Amino acid sequence: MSEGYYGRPIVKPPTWTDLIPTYFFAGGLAGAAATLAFAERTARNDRLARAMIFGAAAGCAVSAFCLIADLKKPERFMNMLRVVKPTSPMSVGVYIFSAFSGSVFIAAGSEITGVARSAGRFFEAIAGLIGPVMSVYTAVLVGDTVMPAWHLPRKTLPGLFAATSATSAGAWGLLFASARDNGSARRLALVGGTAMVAVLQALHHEIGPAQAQAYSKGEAGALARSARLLNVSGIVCAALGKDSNAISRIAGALLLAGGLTERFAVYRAGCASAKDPKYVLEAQKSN
Amino acid sequence: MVKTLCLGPLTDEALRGGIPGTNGARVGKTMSEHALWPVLRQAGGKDPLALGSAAQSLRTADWKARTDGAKVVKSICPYCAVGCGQNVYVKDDTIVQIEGDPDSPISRGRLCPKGSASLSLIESLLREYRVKYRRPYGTHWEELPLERAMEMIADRVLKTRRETWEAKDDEGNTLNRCYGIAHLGGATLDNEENYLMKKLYTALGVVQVENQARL
Amino acid sequence: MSRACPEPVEGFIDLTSAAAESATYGAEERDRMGFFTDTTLCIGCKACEVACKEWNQLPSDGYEFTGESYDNTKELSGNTWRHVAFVEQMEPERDTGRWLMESDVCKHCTHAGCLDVCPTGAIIRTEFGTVVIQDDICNGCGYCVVACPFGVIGEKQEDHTMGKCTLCYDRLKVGEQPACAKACPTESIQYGVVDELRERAEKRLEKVQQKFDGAQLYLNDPNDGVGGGGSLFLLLDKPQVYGLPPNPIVPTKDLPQRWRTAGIAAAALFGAVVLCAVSRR
Amino acid sequence: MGTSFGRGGATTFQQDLQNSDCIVIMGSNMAENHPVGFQWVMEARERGATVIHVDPRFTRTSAAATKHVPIRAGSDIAFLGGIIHYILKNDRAFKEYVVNYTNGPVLLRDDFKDSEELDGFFSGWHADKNGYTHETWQYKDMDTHGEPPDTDKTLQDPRCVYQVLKRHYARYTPETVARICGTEPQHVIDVAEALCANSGRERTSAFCYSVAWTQHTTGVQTIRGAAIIQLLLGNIGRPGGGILALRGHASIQGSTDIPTLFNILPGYIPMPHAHAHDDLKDFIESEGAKTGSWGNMDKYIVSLLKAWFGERATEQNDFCFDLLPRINGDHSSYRSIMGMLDGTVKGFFCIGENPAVGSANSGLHRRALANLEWLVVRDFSEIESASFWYDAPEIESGELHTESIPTEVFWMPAAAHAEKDGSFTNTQRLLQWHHQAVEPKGEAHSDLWFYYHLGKRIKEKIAAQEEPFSDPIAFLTWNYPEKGETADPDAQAVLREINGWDANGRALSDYNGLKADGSTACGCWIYCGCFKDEVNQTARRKPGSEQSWVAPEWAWAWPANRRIIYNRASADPQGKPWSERKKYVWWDEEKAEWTGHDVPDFNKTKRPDYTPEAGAKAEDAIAGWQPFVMQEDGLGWLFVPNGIVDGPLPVFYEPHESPVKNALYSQQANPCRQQFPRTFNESNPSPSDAHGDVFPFVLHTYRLTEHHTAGGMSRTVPHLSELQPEFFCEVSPELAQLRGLTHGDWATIFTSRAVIEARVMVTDRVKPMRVDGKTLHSVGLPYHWGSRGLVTGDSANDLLNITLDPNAHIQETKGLTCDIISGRRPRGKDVPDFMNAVRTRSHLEGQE
Repeated sequence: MSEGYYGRPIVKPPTWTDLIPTYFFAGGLAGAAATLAFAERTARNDRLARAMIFGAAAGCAVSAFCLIADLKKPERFMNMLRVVKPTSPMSVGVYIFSAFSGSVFIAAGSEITGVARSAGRFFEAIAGLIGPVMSVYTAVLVGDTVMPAWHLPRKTLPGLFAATSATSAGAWGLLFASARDNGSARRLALVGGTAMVAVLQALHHEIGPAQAQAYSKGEAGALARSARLLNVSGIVCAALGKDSNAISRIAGALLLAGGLTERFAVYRAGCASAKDPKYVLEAQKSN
Repeated sequence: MVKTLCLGPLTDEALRGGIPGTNGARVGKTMSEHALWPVLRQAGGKDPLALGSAAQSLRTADWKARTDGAKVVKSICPYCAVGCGQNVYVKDDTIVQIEGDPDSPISRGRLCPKGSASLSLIESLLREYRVKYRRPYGTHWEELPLERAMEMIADRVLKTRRETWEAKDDEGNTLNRCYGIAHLGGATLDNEENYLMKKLYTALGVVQVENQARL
Repeated sequence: MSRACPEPVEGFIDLTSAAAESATYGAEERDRMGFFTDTTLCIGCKACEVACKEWNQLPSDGYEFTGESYDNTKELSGNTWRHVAFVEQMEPERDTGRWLMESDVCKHCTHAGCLDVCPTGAIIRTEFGTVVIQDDICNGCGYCVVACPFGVIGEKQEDHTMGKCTLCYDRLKVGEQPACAKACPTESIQYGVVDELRERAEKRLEKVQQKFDGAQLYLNDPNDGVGGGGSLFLLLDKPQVYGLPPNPIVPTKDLPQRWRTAGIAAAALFGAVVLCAVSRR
Repeated sequence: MGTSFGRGGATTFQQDLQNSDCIVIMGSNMAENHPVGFQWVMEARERGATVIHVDPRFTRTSAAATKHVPIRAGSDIAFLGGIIHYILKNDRAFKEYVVNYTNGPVLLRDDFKDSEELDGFFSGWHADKNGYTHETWQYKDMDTHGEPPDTDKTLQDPRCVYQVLKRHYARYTPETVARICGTEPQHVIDVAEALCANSGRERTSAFCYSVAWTQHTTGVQTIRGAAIIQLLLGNIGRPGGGILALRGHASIQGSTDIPTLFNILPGYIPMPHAHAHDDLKDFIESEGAKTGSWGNMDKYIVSLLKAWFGERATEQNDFCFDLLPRINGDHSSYRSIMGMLDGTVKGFFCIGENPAVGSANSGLHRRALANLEWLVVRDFSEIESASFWYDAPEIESGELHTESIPTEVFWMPAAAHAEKDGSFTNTQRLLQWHHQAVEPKGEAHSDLWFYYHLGKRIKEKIAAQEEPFSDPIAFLTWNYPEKGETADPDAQAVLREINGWDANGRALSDYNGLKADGSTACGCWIYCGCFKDEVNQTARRKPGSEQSWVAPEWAWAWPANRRIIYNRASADPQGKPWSERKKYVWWDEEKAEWTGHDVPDFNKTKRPDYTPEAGAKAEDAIAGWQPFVMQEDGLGWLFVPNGIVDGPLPVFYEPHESPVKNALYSQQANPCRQQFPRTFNESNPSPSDAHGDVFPFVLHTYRLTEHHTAGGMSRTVPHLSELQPEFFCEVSPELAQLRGLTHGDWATIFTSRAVIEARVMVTDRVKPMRVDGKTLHSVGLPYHWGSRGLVTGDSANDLLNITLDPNAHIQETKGLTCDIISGRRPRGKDVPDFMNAVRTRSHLEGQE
């Protein structure tokens, strides 16, 4: 007989669809992008700031779609605003996302239309300040579940989410701003990309080899390997393509793909750690 | 002021969604309290984390067992011969629930999975309510009014009885019977039904009357 | 009144004990009610499964033969709120042995992960200390599903909300006991005030320990990772044999630290962005 | 049980099991099939009782028992014999009980020869008639009917029943029994010792059985085995004792009491026989008894005839006795099926029963249904017995063709229990009324409605035209008040007729009020009292919590509301309780009457020392210390001189189909068993025959908790169907290996009757047996499936053979032979080819 009860899962894997890792990606990107936009605006690099606030807006739009579409009853999305629940990272997250995306949309709208510039700048600043929280809160959200692969990396998962967000935001800048303007984005991409590799290493270490199998085996493992390949090549391109728009764009595209793939890798690892009861049993043995 | 704080899309469904038996009867206090945006109820202080009463919906507050106020009809489980007591709950001429009768000294209110499924047995989607007729050598079912079916069956009984009547055996002993008709069934039926069946069959001379007791 | 005294958990989660949550009903608060499922009395008839579905008008979960002993229900799900597990443990000579049967159900935890994480307030603690999903509120976000250490909650395929045992909240309100406990032919499922059930469970364990090898109580300890269950179990083998987690912990237990770590990560991210933006000049 | 104690019903009631010190469940899977009744076994177990489950399989009952003993299907008589051997050899019988309450001391005729002397036959065997004559089984010097027989109260006389029994069971040693049953000798000793240790003055033991005892060619004799044990140990008529028959349908006891059975009239009055009974007087003389309760046969039959023919039944016309049809042999359902196949039976009513999947050899039944002129099926949904003409497996295989089936089919919707008033008689003889909650929908009606209106129509038609022998119909009383728009007959009025009334038309209060002069009418004498005081006693529902554990005010039990019958035996011969612990009914000297927790099953004021005068009649002939009032001698019968066709004592025979030879006698199977050799009902050869090895495995069928019988009331219910969705076979890992069966995959199972397929459940709970040094594998099949419903599957009953117990005409389903192979079964035209090959292999072509 298989482990546990006929090898059946002890905890249930998520009922979520792939919209959720997509949301993690888009939301993370949006958060870091808004912060970069704010920083660039402050540094008077309006061109990159413009690209980044649009990036944040695009990320918010995708996020909003994913969040609502993934609900089994999307028409009841507004029920999210019924209560404020500090015990629920999703409830907290909904308010973070609402404040953040509201600010981003106002800022981006003002940027496009030129209307109410000062208000636009103000909300851009707000968005920039909330941005990092937007990028990272999803790590709390998934950490606050019983999926061992998400629950156990208490220290490293937020770091991974932060690094991935930084990389994706930087990649966005590489992709949509010219080589002349995208220096900050390039640096962010390089810092983020490198951090991702390091944090992943730390994550495996934090949860130990038995639990790390959730990340290294099966579909999650394949995705993680692809993500690493994409990221490393993206980093190389980003480092080499300082003066080339084309190479920058390739770097941006590779790193965006890498970030997205990494999100899926993490997501699948969580699912895998629920589907096979050995992870739960192993985790609760050591507890 | 309170009205503007009612979040339309949030509570509309809750307000509409009555469950059978509650008939939308709502106490004023509940209404005003539960119609309030839960966030404000949270802020009211009793349940700041919205883990209890503050998050309760109007429907939940009104939600009550559908058997509440239903007529209780005493019955006995139709499956095996343990003879568990059943309470049949009826509202508006519809059975809303069947469960164990705690008064029964045999079953003490308990039921097995079959007994627990009695209502699903009665309400099964596979149950049919019209007579179906298949003519000799027919390839499909036909509709047949109940009255007509009863008439036809009575005719068949008498015809077969006439044709297969056995007055005496070869040795001249009295038989007084109709050997062309047989019957099967009874162990799932009521005593009264078995009694009328046996009485009628015996009068008709039908002796081949049997039920599950032997099966 | 049920006042279990769980070990304090950090941060604001301190406030979330079943008793505190029930107390939000003020004068309407009732004794905390729950189940004691004594597997030494279970005959595996599945009356609980059927009685539950009949009362709660839940559809079948499909007609699939599993070959897993007599268990074709497989697990608790959105539409199956009682599930009887079957485990065959025959002795080597096979004249005798054990056939473990256990009716599983929502644990109505003292620290309920599903309740904590529900973003809409669809899940509430009731005045009876039980945990109930309000299906008129639930928007199917699915967070509760992954926050339950027991894998209890699932999606109801027809109305797309999440489903689990309500401990027959509607019946409790009119003074009736839950449908499963009422149907159970052998009193394997007992319903009552949780504190009393805990005492009963302790006594029962003492009685059966000599007779049944490996007998143990499950979720009777208010100091365990979920603050003890509103549903207690007397098992004859390790919890995992029945598909139960051996050492369940409410995921929100270390939520404050998670926020703290996330705060550091966010600050680092902010710093990194600013640094990247500034380092050009 | 009727033959041992006098009445065919369970001797006790389910709640009484809580008082048992030891419960042996054998031939029953009580936890699975009677879960709610099983609470009383659990109750006893928790109070410290030993619960033993003797069964071929380790089931949910075994799991809840304190001990499980695996024995080979069909070896029950040997196992019970081993227990009797142990009791007698170690002198563990409850002597005072045996000497006073049983026929143990009675001397038998000198010319009686036991099966031990005649190698499996008793004296009186007639090979030409395949049956026994019973003269030699009689008591010594009983030529004058009714005189008390010679006895030896010391139980030492070699001709006394006790000594005969001792010799009869001398060879049933633990070792021999274990070899036959495929179990360990120690198991036999353990069970016997548990029973002995838990019997006597202070303690009592109970037996529970169901159809795994009755559905054998030796079914009645198996129950006899338990009866002998319980009489020897003094467990009948006492709290916590008895034999509880667990029946499988809501009113199966009721449909025997008020029989939809060919051989009896209501209240176990025999159907008149063509040869024996010319008139009422002859009938009463030959079927009644001089002594015991059957001494009042005249009162019972006359009251029945008055209930049926009313004013037209007069003393002058023998109360219309001549109008009753006569039987002259077996007319049981299997005989009727043969009649349908042969074309002698043309019309068939199938009411709440589903022979097309539910009866043994259901394929033969479907062929029979396809050869009728007309068929009426009444059920909740379109069951297989109504749909066979287009979806039977024989249509698929091309053996039957829809266009060539002449049967005219009327399918009619029936009302469910909550849609009609009426009473069920449960397994403990308790009549419980169920009230109508709602009107049935559409054209659905109760069967009471159907038969009432059918009868009304027939009576009208008879009045209008010439019919042969129309008097019984014309004279038949058929006046029941009609209710409502649908003109439903009043069920209470029918119950009142069953109860009966006196000369003034008042409801009778018990059967002692019945008269033979035609002044009383009573539809079923044993039910007399169920409408006492013009009150529907069966609808009484005083909560159990508000009365004693016996709960006498909940519903109504026959006879006369007694819950434990023969309860006079719960007191010693002097009328005092055997012990304080087992107090139940006793003689109150002050009030000069029997009293206690239950209605005494005895003449209330008959003193314990009452000695009948010579020539006393009926119940007056029963002495004050004789508890078995239905018996002519008032005694429990260890040895049965009358009323059983296949022997006065149980003998171990192999099942009709068995892979092993009878280890005790050269007679392989019950010589009296009833057989129907014909095409499609061939028998698998057994070892003494040639090719006895073609079907090497034991096959047995059974039920699961989650379904009901052939599934007509459970395969339509989603909440039940999902719990056991597919037909499966249970096999041991050893058999799986031998035949290459894969768990969860498919297997094909076949006998000489049919081939079917099922999912494979390989389980350690099934253990191969060592029988006589040979390994014996078994295939277990739950028989709930058919071609219709939410979940479908092949019908296990297709595999069975129709061979019957000679007493009860019940088929053998619990021990046959079969073979099993891996993979799915042949389909379509390949089925007949496959079956022909099987028949050829077992050389069955010539069997007809």
